[in-house]
This record gives sequence, structure tokens and C-alpha cells, in this order.
Amino acid sequence: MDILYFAWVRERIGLPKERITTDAATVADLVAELIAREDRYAVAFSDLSALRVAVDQELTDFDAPLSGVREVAFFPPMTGG
Amino acid sequence: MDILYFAWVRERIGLPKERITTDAATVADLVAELIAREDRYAVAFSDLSALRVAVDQELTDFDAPLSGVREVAFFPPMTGG
Amino acid sequence: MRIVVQEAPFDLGAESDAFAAGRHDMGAVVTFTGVVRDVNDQLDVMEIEHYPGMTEKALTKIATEAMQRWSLGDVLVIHRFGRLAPGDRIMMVATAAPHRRDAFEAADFLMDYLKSRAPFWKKEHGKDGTSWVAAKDEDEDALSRW
Amino acid sequence: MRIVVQEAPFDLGAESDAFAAGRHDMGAVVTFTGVVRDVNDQLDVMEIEHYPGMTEKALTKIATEAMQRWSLGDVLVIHRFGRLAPGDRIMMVATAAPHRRDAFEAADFLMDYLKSRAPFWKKEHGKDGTSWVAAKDEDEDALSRW
Repeated sequence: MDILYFAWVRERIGLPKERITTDAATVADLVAELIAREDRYAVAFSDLSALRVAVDQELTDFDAPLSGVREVAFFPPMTGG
Repeated sequence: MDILYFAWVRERIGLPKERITTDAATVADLVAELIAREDRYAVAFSDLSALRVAVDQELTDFDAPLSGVREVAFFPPMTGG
Repeated sequence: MRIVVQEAPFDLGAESDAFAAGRHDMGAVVTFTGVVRDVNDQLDVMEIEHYPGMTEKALTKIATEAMQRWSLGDVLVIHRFGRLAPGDRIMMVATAAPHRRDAFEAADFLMDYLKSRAPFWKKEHGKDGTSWVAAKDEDEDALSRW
Repeated sequence: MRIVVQEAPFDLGAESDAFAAGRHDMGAVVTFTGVVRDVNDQLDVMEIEHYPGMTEKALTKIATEAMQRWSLGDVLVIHRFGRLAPGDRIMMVATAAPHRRDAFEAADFLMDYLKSRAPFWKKEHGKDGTSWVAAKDEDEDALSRW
């Protein structure tokens, strides 16, 4: 599964993209797994209310299931326009 | 005083502009004077609710006073834009 | 603020490009363009009559009121008169503002007032003869929004 | 419907001229242009990051919803990414409709959704260092209007 990071999430974690193997059932499970990994993840994910998540390029919630998913992206609220 | 007519008011009266001398105190008085003149005026002014009036190029009401006025215009509701 | 009343076509692209160009304090620009509409191929010519002198005054008054009611950097109004063909551009307004809400609302306001308070009248010359375009109640009612 | 995501500047004049040009059934065209704003000469560069792939999908989804909710003839969305200077045009939307209310509302809707639902992020590089532009509560709240 590809995990993508954008904006200050990318900067805090220190990379734009990584490929991981996970058994996480939901986005929240994946986040818990990442937080357990290293401090920079714990810092980036310390306040989930400040984050948004897209699964296979569709905006969704942290309780979204991950079965069959190819791409998960984490980023702050968008500021387009 | 110059009297101007636009759109179908101009067409019914048959001219775009005329100069008249009048002692009419208000627009309504002027309209009564014009109606009394000729049939084409009576036809054009038969339904005042379908008409608008501008005095010295400012939209106003039929009870507007005419003292010192140089120009009165009659026309249907505007359709700009 | 620029108010233009003319018979000749205007250059929408050039006007859009030039309006508020290079300003660093205006984050939002809205334009509205009105086009001669002919849905069923019935219309040959749209003839637009206006009241020279009063037209410029009325447009200036409407634009000035928009500048007073919203936080705007600039306003442009261009309105044509004379004989136009289907698809021809009749008029445009443009508003520039620091923020998008002001630019949108001011353009919307300008259009509502232009429709019912600027001395223009439209006559359609078509397959079925000629007729003056009647003002719509909904256009008059729209003024109560402001 | 046309959706463009690009780093290069776009030609607002040419786009405005070409959009819905020659259509006889669309009486109203609205454009919105977003410009890099720098009020107090504090900003050097506005850096815009986006999510390639999702960006195009999100913009297409928003434009499609606008086409479904309003009576529109066409919709255009252009959005840039990369490094922009104060006064540079960031993006534009255009809507064409038979009647002005649809064109205005659809453009307003597109902008509200673009602000909060299209995956762009802005970073300001200025005299006082760099900072990510925070999303505004009022922008999220604006979505409830629709």
C-alpha cells in the first residue's frame, strides 16, 4: 500500500511517499501503526482533528476500511482556490 | 421643457423628443395635459403602472414636482443587462 | 471605476486581462458577461435603445453604490446599445476585491440593478416580427435582496 | 466541461474570450479569478502543492455536481500549482448558463468547494519566513450554504 503525505504532514514525517505492508483494517488502525513506529509519525499524527485522509484519492474518514485499498494520503485541511 | 420618449412609448407617440411650454406643477399634471392633447398620447399614457418617469435624468414618481425642471422622460420598465 | 456605454463591440479578453491586473491587494476578480440569447433560432436582431446622458449617470450611481457597500478595489461596467446578433456580447461587469464574497456579491448586485434601473430597452426582431422585451417581475423582486 | 491543472500561467483573456464563445443559448457567463494576494509587501513566493491524480478527480467531481445542480451550458476550471508571485493568477472558474442566477450560483458553489475540497495547499515564503496557509473555519462553514 502506498502512503502519501502532503504539506506540513509531509514535512514533519520527512518524506512524500512510502510503500508499506500492513494488516490494518481501517485508516485509524494504520495511523496507530505509524505512530508506534517513530517519533516523527507520533508528532505528525498527534492531533487527528487537524488532519484529513483520502483513500484511493477520495476524501474519507479515519474509520474507513482499508481492504483492497492501494493508496492512502494524509494531509491538513485543503486550501485551494 | 424637453419631453423624451423611449421604446414603445416613443413608438406610440411617434417621436423621440419634443419641447413644450407648460405650467404643470407635477409629472401627473403634465401627463394629464398630454393626454388631453391627442389620441396617441392618450393611448401611450393609458396605463401609468406600465410606465416609468425620469426627471432631469433621475428616476422618480408621477407626483414629482416640475418647477425648475429641464427634461422629463417617459418609458416602459427598463430591461438592461 | 470605469463606466463605458458604446455601440461598438468590446474586447472581453482584453478587458478581462487588463482589469485589476498587477494589483497585489485584490485576491478575487469576478466578471459577468451578458450575451444575446436565441434558443430556437427565432431571433435575427436584438436592438438596444438607451437614454444617452441618463445611462451613464445611472450606471455610475449603481457602481458607486457597489463600491460603498462592499470592500472593492475596482469596478468596471461596459454596456452596448444598437443592433446586436445572437451570440453577441451585450455587456459586462467586473469587480475586484480582497476576498471572494465581496467580489461575487457586488457583481450580483450590479447585475440586478443594471437589469431594472439602467435605462436600456430591448427590442427583438425575429421570424415572427418585432416585440419589446418586457421587464420581468422577478427582476424587480430581485432588488429587494439588497 | 474542461478541467486543467498546470504549473504554467494561463491566459485569462484568451480563456475568457473562448469560453462559451459563439453559443446562442447561453445568456450569462460568470468568471472568477483568484490572485496571489500580498497586502503589506510581506510575501515573496506563494508555493502551491497539490495531489496529482486526486486533484483532477476532485475538480471533475465538483464541476460535475455543479452541472447537475444548475442549468449550465459549460464549466471551466483551471488551477495552477508551483511557485507563484504576488499578483499572479492562481486559478479561474467560468460558468455559462441560459440565465444569470444559475451562472452566479454555480460559480459561487465551485469556489466554495474548490477552497475546501480540492487537494491544494499553500505555503507562503515571506519576509518573516515560511508558513502554511491555514484553512479558515468560514470556508468550511460556507459549504453548508449548498
